[in-house]
Order: sequence, then C-alpha cells, then structure tokens
Amino acid sequence: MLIDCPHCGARDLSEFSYQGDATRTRPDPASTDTKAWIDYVYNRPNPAGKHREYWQHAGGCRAHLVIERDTLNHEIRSVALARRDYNGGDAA
Amino acid sequence: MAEYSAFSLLKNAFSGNRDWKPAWRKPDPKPNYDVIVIGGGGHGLATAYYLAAEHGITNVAVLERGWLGSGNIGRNTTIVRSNYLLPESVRFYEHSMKLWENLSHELNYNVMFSQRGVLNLAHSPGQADAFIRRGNAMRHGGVDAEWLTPCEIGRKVPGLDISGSARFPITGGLLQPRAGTARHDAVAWGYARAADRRGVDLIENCEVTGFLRDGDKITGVSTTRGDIRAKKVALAVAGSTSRVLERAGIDTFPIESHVLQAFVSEALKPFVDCVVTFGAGHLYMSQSDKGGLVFGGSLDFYNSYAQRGNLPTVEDVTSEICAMFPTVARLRLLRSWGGVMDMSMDGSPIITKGPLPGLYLNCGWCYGGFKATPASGYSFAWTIAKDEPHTINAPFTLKRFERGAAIDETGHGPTPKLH
Amino acid sequence: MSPRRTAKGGLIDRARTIRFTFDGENYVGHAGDSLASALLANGVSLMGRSFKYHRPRGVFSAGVEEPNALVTILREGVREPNIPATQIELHDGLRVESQNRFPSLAWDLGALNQLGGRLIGAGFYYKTFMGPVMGPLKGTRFWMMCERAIRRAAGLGRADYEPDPSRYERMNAFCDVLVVGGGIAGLMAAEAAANTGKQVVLAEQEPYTGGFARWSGEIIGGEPADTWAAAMTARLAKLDNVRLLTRTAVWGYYDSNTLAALERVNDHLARTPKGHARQRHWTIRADQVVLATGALERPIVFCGNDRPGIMLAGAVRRYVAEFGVLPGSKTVIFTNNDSAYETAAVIRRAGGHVAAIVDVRPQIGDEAAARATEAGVVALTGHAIVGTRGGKALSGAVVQAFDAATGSLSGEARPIDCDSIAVSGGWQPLIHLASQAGAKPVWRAEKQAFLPPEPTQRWVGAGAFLGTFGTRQALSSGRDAGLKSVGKRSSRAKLPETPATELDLTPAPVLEIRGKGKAFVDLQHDVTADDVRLAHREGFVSVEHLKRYTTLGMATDQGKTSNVPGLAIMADARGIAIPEAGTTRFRPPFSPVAIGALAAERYGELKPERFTPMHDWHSERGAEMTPAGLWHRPLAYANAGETVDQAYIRETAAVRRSVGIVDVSTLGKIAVKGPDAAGLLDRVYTNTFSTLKVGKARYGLMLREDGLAFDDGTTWRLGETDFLMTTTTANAGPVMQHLEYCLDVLWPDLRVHLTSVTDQWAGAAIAGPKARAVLERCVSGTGVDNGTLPFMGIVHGEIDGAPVMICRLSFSGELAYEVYCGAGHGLHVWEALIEAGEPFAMTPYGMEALGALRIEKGHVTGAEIDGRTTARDLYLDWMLSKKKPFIGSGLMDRPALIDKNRARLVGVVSLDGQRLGGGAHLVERGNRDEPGESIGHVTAYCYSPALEKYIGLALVKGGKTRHGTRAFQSDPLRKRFGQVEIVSHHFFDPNGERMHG
Amino acid sequence: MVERASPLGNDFRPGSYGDFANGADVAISEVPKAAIVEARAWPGKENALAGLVSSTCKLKLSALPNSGAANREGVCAFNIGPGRFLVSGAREALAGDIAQAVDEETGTVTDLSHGRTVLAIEGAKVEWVLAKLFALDFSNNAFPIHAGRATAHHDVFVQIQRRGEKRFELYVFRSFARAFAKSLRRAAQDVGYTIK
Repeated sequence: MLIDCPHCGARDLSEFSYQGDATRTRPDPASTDTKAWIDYVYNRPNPAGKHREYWQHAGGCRAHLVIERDTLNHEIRSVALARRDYNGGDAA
Repeated sequence: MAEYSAFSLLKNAFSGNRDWKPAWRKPDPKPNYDVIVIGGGGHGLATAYYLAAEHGITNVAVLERGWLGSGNIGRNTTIVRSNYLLPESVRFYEHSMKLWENLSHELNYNVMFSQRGVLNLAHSPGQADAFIRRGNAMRHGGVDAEWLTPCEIGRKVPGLDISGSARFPITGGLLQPRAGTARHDAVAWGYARAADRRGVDLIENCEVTGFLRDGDKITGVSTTRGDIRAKKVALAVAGSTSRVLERAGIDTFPIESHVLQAFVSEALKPFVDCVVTFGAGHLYMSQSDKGGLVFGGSLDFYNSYAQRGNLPTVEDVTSEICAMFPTVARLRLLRSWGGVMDMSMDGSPIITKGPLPGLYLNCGWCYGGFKATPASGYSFAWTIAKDEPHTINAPFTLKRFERGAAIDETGHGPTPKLH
Repeated sequence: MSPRRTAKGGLIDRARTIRFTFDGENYVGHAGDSLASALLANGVSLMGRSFKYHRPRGVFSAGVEEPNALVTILREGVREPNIPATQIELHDGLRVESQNRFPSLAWDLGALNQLGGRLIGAGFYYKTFMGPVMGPLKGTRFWMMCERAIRRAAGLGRADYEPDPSRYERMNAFCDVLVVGGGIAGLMAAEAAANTGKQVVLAEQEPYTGGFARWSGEIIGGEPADTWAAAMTARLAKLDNVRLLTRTAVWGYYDSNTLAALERVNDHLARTPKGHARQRHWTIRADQVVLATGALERPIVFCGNDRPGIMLAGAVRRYVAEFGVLPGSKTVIFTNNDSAYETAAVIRRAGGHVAAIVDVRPQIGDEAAARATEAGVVALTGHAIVGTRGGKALSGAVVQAFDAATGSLSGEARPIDCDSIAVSGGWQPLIHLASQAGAKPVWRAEKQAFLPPEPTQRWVGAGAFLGTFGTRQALSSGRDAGLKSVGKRSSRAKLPETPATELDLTPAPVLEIRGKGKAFVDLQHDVTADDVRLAHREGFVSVEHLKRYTTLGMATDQGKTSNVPGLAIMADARGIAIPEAGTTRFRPPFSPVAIGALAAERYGELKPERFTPMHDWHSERGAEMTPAGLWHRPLAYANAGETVDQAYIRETAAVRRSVGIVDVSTLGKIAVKGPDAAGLLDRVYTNTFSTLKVGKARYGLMLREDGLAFDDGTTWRLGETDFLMTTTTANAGPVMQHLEYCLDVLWPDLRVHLTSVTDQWAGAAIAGPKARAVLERCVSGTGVDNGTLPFMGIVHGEIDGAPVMICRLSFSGELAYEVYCGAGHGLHVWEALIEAGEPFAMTPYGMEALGALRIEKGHVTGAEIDGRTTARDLYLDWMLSKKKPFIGSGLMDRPALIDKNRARLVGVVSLDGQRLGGGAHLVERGNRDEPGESIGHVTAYCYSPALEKYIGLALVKGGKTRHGTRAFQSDPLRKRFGQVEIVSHHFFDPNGERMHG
Repeated sequence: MVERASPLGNDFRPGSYGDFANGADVAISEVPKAAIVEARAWPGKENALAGLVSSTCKLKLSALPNSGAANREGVCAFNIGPGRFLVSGAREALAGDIAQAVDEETGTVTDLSHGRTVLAIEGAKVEWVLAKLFALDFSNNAFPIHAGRATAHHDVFVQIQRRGEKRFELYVFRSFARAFAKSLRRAAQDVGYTIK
C-alpha cells in the first residue's frame, strides 16, 4: 500500500504509523464528564467502508495526516496534513 | 446419526463409503426460536452446542452469512493455551483448556487437540522476569507452567539459535506443557455436528440485515431468508461486530477491526514439535500434522475488513522467523491469508448480556479467540440461558471500561492495534 | 545417447554436457535442460511419491504447476526441499534427492498406506483416533500417539537444522508499467509501452522470455517463433527505459499497485558468487500493470490417471520441442479439445510414435483431423480413457466409447499399449494475480474457464490470460494492453505476420471420466474424485468446505491443475453449474517463495544495533552486554573470575562507598522548544513545569489518556522557551510520537517544536559520596559546589576541552550528577572522567548495579510502570497536580483505579537469606506446595550491599497497609519459597540526606 | 578544540570490498560535517525561515517540500518535513550562526552536529545499491540534484540529499550509524565498493 503524503509524496506503507480514528473529539481538558472521556478514549465507530483516520508519516516527515480510506478494500480517497496551517503542505 | 468411531469407519469402508450422512442438516429457518445465535463461526457454534447440551435449550438457530466456520476459526494458527498473566484471564482460559482436553469425546469428533506444549522464548533478563511472573501467576492459578534454561530449550527444539551471539540471545523460556494445537476446521465442524444432533438449526447463507424490535428490546432479526423471531438474540460475529451492532442502532463501541495475516510453509517431515513464540518480536510458530510450518505475527496495524494484508507485515514476520530458526530461511512460504480481528480496547474479550434488552454479545477476541472457543461458548450459553454471567466471564463485561477495570494483558492501554 | 533424447531439435545446447546426480546416481544432460527434462531424457520416469498413499509418480507438467516431481536440492551445505524438477535448471554438480519415501524411491514402505485406501479417505481422521474414555490413554493421549505416526508419514521433503548460508536481498523498483509474463503478449506489451518512453519492467518466471513461442514451432514475422522472441527480447534489453527480469516470478499483487516478485538470481549456478544474493525479493510499485500471465493446461480426471508417464499434453509438446525429449516410446493422447492434436503431430515430427488419439468429443474439425493424420493415427472420437495399467511405469491405457453429453460409457473396454499418455482438459487462464488484486474470477461457460474479473486496481490483461488463445491474438492483445497501459489507443499498425490456425481450444465440458478405481483430482495430496463425492455426501459442499475437508488444492502446487476439475466434480454432484459451486480466493504467493528472501537483508540481522559513543570502551573493559530495545548496554563489568552477580554487588557497594560512573546515553532525549513549550509540558505531565526556573530540572510523570502511568523522566529548562526532556530508554520512541500527536492533532495552536536529540548527547552519571570531588578535578568553566550546582541545578562548563552540561540529579540516592556532552566527544569526556575518578577508585557500573541502586532507593522504572499501574499505585500521587488538567486526569479517578485493594508499591526483604526473584509472587500462606492465592509480585530484586540483604520492590494488594507484615515469596518456576517482610520501598536513606549533601 | 570521534568503528576502514574484480562501482565515505542543525518554522513562516537560512548560509533554499540547495563551500540544506530543514556544513560556527539568525517569531533551531552522522555514497551503481535499502525512486527525474527526502530503513531514520548525478548524502542517527553502514556495505557487495 502507498500513502500519498501531502508533504513527501507517495511513500510505502512501512513508513507510516497508524494513529486511529479521526472522528472523535476530545472533551474539554478540564471536563469531569467521565462518560464523555470514556466515549473519547474507548468507543469507536469502526465502519466497514469509508473511514477517517490519523496516520503519522513516522518514517518520513513525521507529520500527522488525516486520511479517508475504505476499510473494505484499502482504497485511499484523500490525504491531508492534520495541521493545515503549513504553507509547505499547500505548496505540495 | 451414526457415532463416529474406528468401527463405523471400517463398516463404511466396506460399503465403499456410500452410506455416510451429512455431518449436519441444512434446514430452512423456522419463524420462531428461543435463541438465535448470529454467527456460525467457532464461538457461535459452541454457544449453540452448550445451550443445547448444558441448558437443554434446543430451539436454537445459528445464522451464518456464508458457510459454517468461515470466519476466524477457519483462518487461524490453531494455538490452544492458557498461559496468561492476569487472574481473570488465567481462570477463563484454563476453563477452556479443561474443556479442550475432553472435547473430541464430548463432540464425538476428533478435533486433533495435540498437547505438544507452547514455549515462549525470553531474550533479556527483564523479559525473563516478566515471563516468570506470568508462569508463577499460572501456577498460583492451578495451571501448569515450567521455566526452561537455554540448554533445555536447545534440546527440546533443535534448530533454534540458542547461541549467545544471536542478535537477541535466548535467556530462557516459559513452557506450558498442556498447551498445543488443534485442527481448527474440525472444531467448527465438531461443534456444528454435535449441536445439530441435539436439534439446533444451522442455517448457512443467511445474512442478518436488521433487527426486529419492540421499543428498545430486540425481538428477532431480519435476514436474507426472511424475518425470524426469537426470545433472545446472541451475537458472535468476531470481526463484524461493529457492522452488525450498527444495524441494531449502536454506532460506537470499544472495538476496532484489524487485519491479521497468517502464513504456512510447504509441508515438511517433522521439524518442530511444540509451539514456539519469539519474544524479541512477535511471532508464533508450530507445525501442522500435514507438515506445514504455520506461523503468524502482529496485525497490519490499521482498521480493515478486507481479509487481505500488505507486504511490510509479511517481511516483518518472515524476518523474525528466520532470526528464531535460521534454517527456515531456505524453506518456502506456500500461502498467506488475512483475517479480520475484533480488537478490543484492552485486548480482552467482551461476553455479556446487552447492550440492549434481548441482546447478548460475545466479541473482542483480538487475535486469540480460537483457544477460547469452548469456554467462550460455554460461558456465553450460560449467560444467555441464566441471564447472568458465569463466574469465568463475569469480569469480561462492558462495564469494566467505565470502572477502570480493564483486563490488559499487554499493558498497552486503549490502543487496540498493540494488543 | 540418452534413451529418450530426440536426434535433433529443441533449444538445448547439445554441445554442452552437464553432469548431475539424482538419489546418488550419476546422469548427464545438456545446457538448457530442466532437471525434469534431463531425467526424462535419461529414461527416468519415477520422480516422486505422493503425499498420502505414497504412490509412485512421474513428472506431470513442464512448469510451475508441477504437483508430482518434487525433489530436495542439496546445495551450499543445506537441504532445500519440495522444489519441482520442472523448475530446476540443470547445472554442473547439481545434486538432488527424491522425497517422501523410505528406504528408496522405488521401494517405499509408505506405499502400504494404499492398502487402507477406502479406510483413509477424505476426513477419516475426524471420525476416529479419539481413544478410550478412561485409562492411561484417555484425554488426548491416544490421539497424540497416533498423531506421532501420522506426522512422520505426512510431510514431503525433510529440512535440516543447519542455518541457511545464503544471502538474500530486497530491491525496490518504480515503473510506469510492469508487464507480468514474458511470453508473446508480454513482449508485445512491453515494446508498445516502452516505445512511448515510459519506464517498463518486464518479469518472466522462466529462465527465458518467449513463452509459447519457444516451443510452438510457429512462424512469427517470417522467422521461427523462438527466433522472433529472442530478437524482440534483445531489442527490449537494449532500451534504457526497460528492465528485463527473467527467473522472476511475480507472486503477490498488493494494495496500491504494489507487486512482489522473486528473482532467482543465482540458483542456476553451481554456487552463488561470493557477495551476491541467491535470490532477490522485488517490491515493484507500478503505475499500471499488464497481466500477460498466460494459461495453464488442466487434465481430465480418469481412473489410474496418476501413473508415471501420464502428463499434460502441452507439457509433452514442450519436452519434445523445447528440450528434445520424447516422454515415451508410444504415446496415447487423451483430450477434450484440439490443442493436444498439435502435440501428437509434434511427437511424430520428432520421430516419436503416437499410439492413439482418444477424444471425448463425438467429432472433430478438419484441422485437428489433419494433425491426427500427420501423427499417423485416426482419432478415436467419442471415446475416453477409463483405466491404465502398469506399476512404477505406465504400460497401457484402457479405452471405451463415451458419450460426452451424458457422461456414460458403452461398448467394450479396449486396451492400448503405451508408456506415455498426454492429456488435455483445456486451458485455464492464470488469474491468480488479478484475484489477489481484489476481485472474484468469473466463470465463462462458453470458454469452460474462469476468466479475469473487472480490474479493481490499475491493470490490463493480455494474451491467454484473457482466455483468448493463439499467437495472433497474443500479438494483438499484447500490443493493445501495452498501449492502454500508457493511456494510448490501440494501434492500427501492422502486426508481425503469423499463420492462422483453426485449432479449437474450447474444451468439451468433460473434466472427469467416471469409472471404477482411484481417479486423482489433486495428485500431490491424493484427493480422488470419490473423495470429492464423499465430501458432498457429508455436506461439505461449499468450495471452502470441500477444500478444507479433502485438502484439495492445498498442496505445494496450490491446486493449479486440480481446482477446476475438483469444482466440476462437486458441481456435478450437486447438480449445479460450476460458478454456483464457487471458486476460492487466490492468496499470495502465486508460487512458493523462500522465506529468507522475504526476510531479505534482515535475515541474520533482524534489527539494527544501536551503540552509545562509549560502547567500544565498555567492550574493551570486558563488560557483559545486554539488549535494551535496540541498544546494547553493559550489564556489569566483571573482573576476571567474577560472576555478574559478584560484579554488580561490588559495583553497587563502590558507588555507596566512594563513586561510580555509568553510561546513560541511551535515555530518550527530546528538545522541546518554542513559546508554548512550558504550556505543552504542563498538559502532558501530571505535575507543573511552567514554574520551573531556567537552569533547573524537574522529575515528571506522564499518564495515558486512560489515566494509567505511561513514562517518567527529568526535564531540564535550558532557557525560557527551551527544554530538554528525558524519557526512559524503552519509551523514547512512544513518548516522542505521543507528543507529536498532541501537537499535530490535539493542540495545533501550541507553538512548540520537538526534535529527537537522543543521539546528540552522550551522557554519563557520576554517583557516590565522591562524585563532586571527581567533577572538581576535571570540570572547568563552572563551579560544581553546592551553591553553584544545587540539587536539580544545571551548569555549563568544559571537561578536557569539550563543552559539557551537568545536571545534579540522582537515580541512586547518592550525591550524583549527569554529565552530558556532544556525542562525538562522548568517549573523550568519559575517559577524562575516568581519569579524574582514579584517586577515588571510581568504578564503572552496569545495568545490574544501576538497578540495585534504584531498588535500594525505591525508584520505579519499567518493571513497575508496566502499563497497568496508576500514579497512586506507585505512591506518586504527590505528582498529580490539582491545579490544572493534564492528559489522563479525566479518567484517572475511575472507581477501580482508586480501589483500596489495588496492588501498590512496597519493599520486600528476604528473611531467610534466600535471593528474591523478579516475577516471584507473594502469598500469605506459608505452604510451598499449596501457596494459595497470590497477593502480588516482585517487580525487581537485588542483593543490597548497603543492607546486606536480598531486597526487592513489589506490587502488593493493599500496599502500605502491609508494611511491617510478613508474607512469603512463592516462585514455583524457580523452585523458591521463603519468608519475606513487607516494608517501605524507601530502603536506603529515606530522607535523601546523601543526595542533597 | 576536541576532535570528534566517528561512530563507525574500526571495521570502517579505507579499501576495496565486495565483488570489485571488475572495478568497484560505488564508493562510500563518512562526510565530516562540523555543523548540522535542524531549522524549523512555525506554520506560515516557512518562506521566512528558508530566506533566513539562505541569507545566513549563502544558498538558495526554497520552502517547497522535498527541495534543497547547496553552495560552493559545501553548505547544504534540504527540506525534511513541513517547515523543517536540515542544514549542514563543514564550519562549526555555522550552527551558531543559524541559531542567531532565526528569531523566535520565525521558528527554532536545534543543533544536531553530534547527533547525525553523514555517509556519502557515489558511483555508477549508486541508485541500484540505494534501491535495496529504501522504497524511494532514485531516478534523476524523481529525485533531482539537491532534493531531499526523509525516509527510513527499517528502524533507522535516514534523511537523504542528492548531491550529484551519482552522489547522495545520507544523514543517520549517530547511534545507528555503525549498523547502517553495515547494511549499506552489504547492499554494495555485489557491485564492489571502496571506502574512502
């Protein structure tokens, strides 16, 4: 599998580290709502099909990416830097 | 239906093997059951069997989307063991082990459970201590465990690199002599046949498309073969847990589905007797009765329902097996395959009533569900029949995440890919 | 003259004679021979024994699909089992052995298994061997006894335990177009794509490109087909943008058009040249793939179809035309299509004798009839072979009238003398890679074959792969595919001329002739047609059940010739069409791959080694090294005659008495810089760092989001916005990744940069009452006195000319300093420190002493922070800030995590002088044999020279509340049991007077 | 000034190795770089940082991904991540100069002079050898002169800059340098190599 890193270009799967579901939102840091924390830490939609997820280009530029990938056939539909505020990313 | 025995084999041989009957019926679904078990894999079939055998509940249907045993029981590395660290796990898997030890007789089906031992190699003083901690936990839980020195390991398993100059020298090994391997397909077929003989309907090619409900309560299922009602609906669908739960309106759950690859070499004359695991990475290997070296390693590390893996894992696993057994480099990989694992947040299973009224759930086996098949079926059937958990599965509920009582054998926390 | 070698013809080099041995017998062949062709030429027809019944078998095919003729190669001092003789290129000194026989290939005791034939049909073992319910063989014992015998009889070749001496390597390639298969279609595709200037890789599994052109005897573009292919290949080889790989099997089609191929670089030589790889594992990332993988012939299943001498018709043609070998003196052809007629003609042209052509079809076309005439026979249409004769060699066939429409036999069975049968059941495209790429094959009744599916990845098909057979079609579809792969439309340019053939390769739908006797579907695994029907009878009807129940298609050939006939028989038994019976999914590898090749450069190495700048010094001092992740670290510096235990006790005592030095370069170090650096640290550490003064360090603890302890270490504030974080050696990577995730995903608004500087700094810790005195002797540019360098203070100075940074912190409880310098100066500074320590007999110490010192102080590390403990469990609650949220604060107070009865940190002291053991458990009951329930376990232990006792740290239920109580160490694995006292984990200098001194 | 020790050990000695019967097709050497720094921009300041590095080092560095530059004095810089540049040169003071030049509003500079070891490999078969270790396309089109790549060989992070038609410089973490040099040498065995 290749992942088209917006910064580095298409690279082999072996350079990337999977960082899990990207649809969860972290509760406010000071939140004491245990249920919200449980949801955030433990619960996942785990869809069969389109999945929004984080990967890190750990063996490359180290940037975290947001990827839309189909979990049924591993087809990657979109890749973006998790931090969209980098000019370098946009220039790619 | 005839008992299987050496005698029946002989008798049938004389009649040209023409009188063998189907191992199980192929019934059409009835409109109503006491219990519907969704999932005709190992755990679903075992659950149905124990419902009938232990609780006299025989008005049971097992609904299988494909063919029986087509899930992870048909694509694993066949290892059976109870060498766990945490008391909850030791108790559960040892219960399973005891059921394994009599399973062929109980089912009248040779599941070829071979107690050839599982040996975990340690490669540093710290790892040796961690394994000894586990072995001692087993011994205190009434489970067999032994510590082997590198010399003893060399004698038991020829071909291992036990030299001090190995990249990760072997410092000792934890052996569970009663552990071993079983013929995975036979386990599914044995449970299927035994359940069928007790009146359970095994319905293949029947996919559950939705749930019938009365308010919150689950009252049955819609399937590709029509609606079927039941007092209780039990779910044992391994890698598809989230997909099926979604049809019951449950959108998030402490499960991720990941792909795990497994590998087999060409057949060889006896090469290695026991199951060996390599501690300087993640690798487990045994030799099948046919002669193939069966081995596997870590997940592919990303969510997947595709039943196909990728190359980096193949390379990792093969480099580890070569580091452990240098001679294996010359042997050839025959086949690889991938299965979908339901990875839970602490690496331990979930066997519980709920999460909706009328629904019962068995999932989260990560990549260790095969060895659990008997105890999983046994305790799940108990939970369904009595509406309360058996002592062995009482700690394995969903509540444990809320309470902070995770059963985390690896200590990796809520990172499913690492369990 | 070899008994079966033709007088002329073939592509072998008759001038070059090659000597080889098979089962110790000497033979000769020619350059260009395969082992199979050379053995056939020598009149050897018995080449192997089958898996289950040990039946005598000869070579069945001429290629990768070979089920029977598997041998063990003895090369480079190791055994390489299960290699098809059809895939071994003959070379001088080749030594091979037959397999699965005892005592010899001709006389094999295992053949007795055949007597049990009906008893040991498909799945017999599931029904028996369960053993008695009682007695000494109850449980699994009886089965395991039987299993022992079964295992010995099963298996094929034997491996030995010698390490494989070969080198393997991995190669990455990128191209616009990968053409898989170097036959006519593949060559055309490669040329068409290459002409547009694109980067092209062509991979062919055989030693030569050309494929069918090599043995077809046809004319292409006015020249013999093999000449045409050779010229075409030469043209491609000259192009800069084409890489030609022969002996290279593409075996895996993975995601994103990533394909895996195995190049057998040097297997065809007597030995691999030094420094070169035996095999090379290619990973090819192709923009487009052309699948020109061709088709394989499949047999018709009939009784007695497994005797040596029975072969696929296409293979016979190949042996005659490519290798100049006649497989027999009298050959019977048995077919359901026209392709075998050409084989008949080829045999005759080469001087062989065709005894009969038996065709299941009621009539044949003119062209086929003409070939029969050329072969000197009239085809027996509407007939079938119903049996064969012979033992270790074929001596005859039995033929009967056959109705293809009903499958019924009639009339008298007639014997025909022959020593060779060439059988053809039609051709099946090789669609494995297309299936691996993600889609299901499609059955086409009019072709009687599974055809490739619609592409799910970026590939185009060409040639026989598409189910269209014939040279003309291969030329045109090959060129079209090549053009399509580079985004061009088909060309109208003229193709090389080739004569049309009217031979009809569409087979009649007959793949089995039912009769009495064993008819083998899977030759290697001895799965018979009756086994398939037995599976049907017992309900194992889905193709996956069939495969698993009978083992059909699971042998080393992965059913390449048996899958379709097996499916046909099952479909027939079920009364359904073949596609309804299904097809199994093809899995990688397409053909077996050496495991070492996949491990490639990591074979023998596995993981890179990581060395500190002082590594060589440690080695020279005789330190015993131990792996710590990828690092090598000194365990202890044993003097001559000293054990590791004696050494660490001496080292520990030396630190307490005077001073010691330890290499701490392996600690993870992360530069945390930027205006929000302190803010980030406040969020990831449980305690506060924003209040830390510049020039000071602080111990910090991190939790995971679930509230459990993750890692600890000190972080130094070097400047207002400049921190140096240290982590444990083991967690350097995970902590870095965790922080990067925090910045990229959780808090992108924070302006903080992280850089791994683990390798930038060498570190040495100097500990002991004389530590300051040592530094005073060598540090310049700064004072190290208590005022200048107080506890947790940081100073910058020089040691022997090298800049250093010194932090006064202590893991040992002694007055101690960590001295950091640029890694390139590490050894220099270390040696200067050693010299400065000489008056104090400064002792280098290793991991064991480091451990002992920290245990005496009750400091926790990885054995205690094991992913299951909380800060409270470790009595680090004082570090949990109540003033601010931090990672883990949301969930750390869940009920089970603050339960009173959790296992918490304590110290234990052995009361009976016995050593403790890491991993020993603690129990309350003093009964060695029935220790009862565990109340905790020892996480770390040592002999404490300070206390003169064996002590340890432990996690025990109730923790502190047990201080002063007694318990027992229970360590059944090490066979130890003894009384201990539970005490505070602060064994030594609990008030820290020494380290603050 | 204290001389820096090489991490490569005693095995890394000048000479010809591997199958060099027909001439060694590549040469491997350690490149002494007295200064190596990572300069890193805050989001939106990439161009500014590239400009500061350019003017300090007298080269033409752009902020584009994978790009790089070098000057005649052997100072070189290349992009290794969003807003991240690896800058190196033979003059030790360079590290301090860059740190001085980059203000806190633009980004940060971290000294890695001791933390990275630079190996050069050059020669006719350089692409063949490197392709064994990295899943990168080393062809001139895909990887032009001065361009940089951040990649990994199994567990070893490696940053690569093309310094010539047939020359690459590889930056590896110092503690891995010895192991990595071993891998590199093994990969070059079949073509024959010299150590300079």
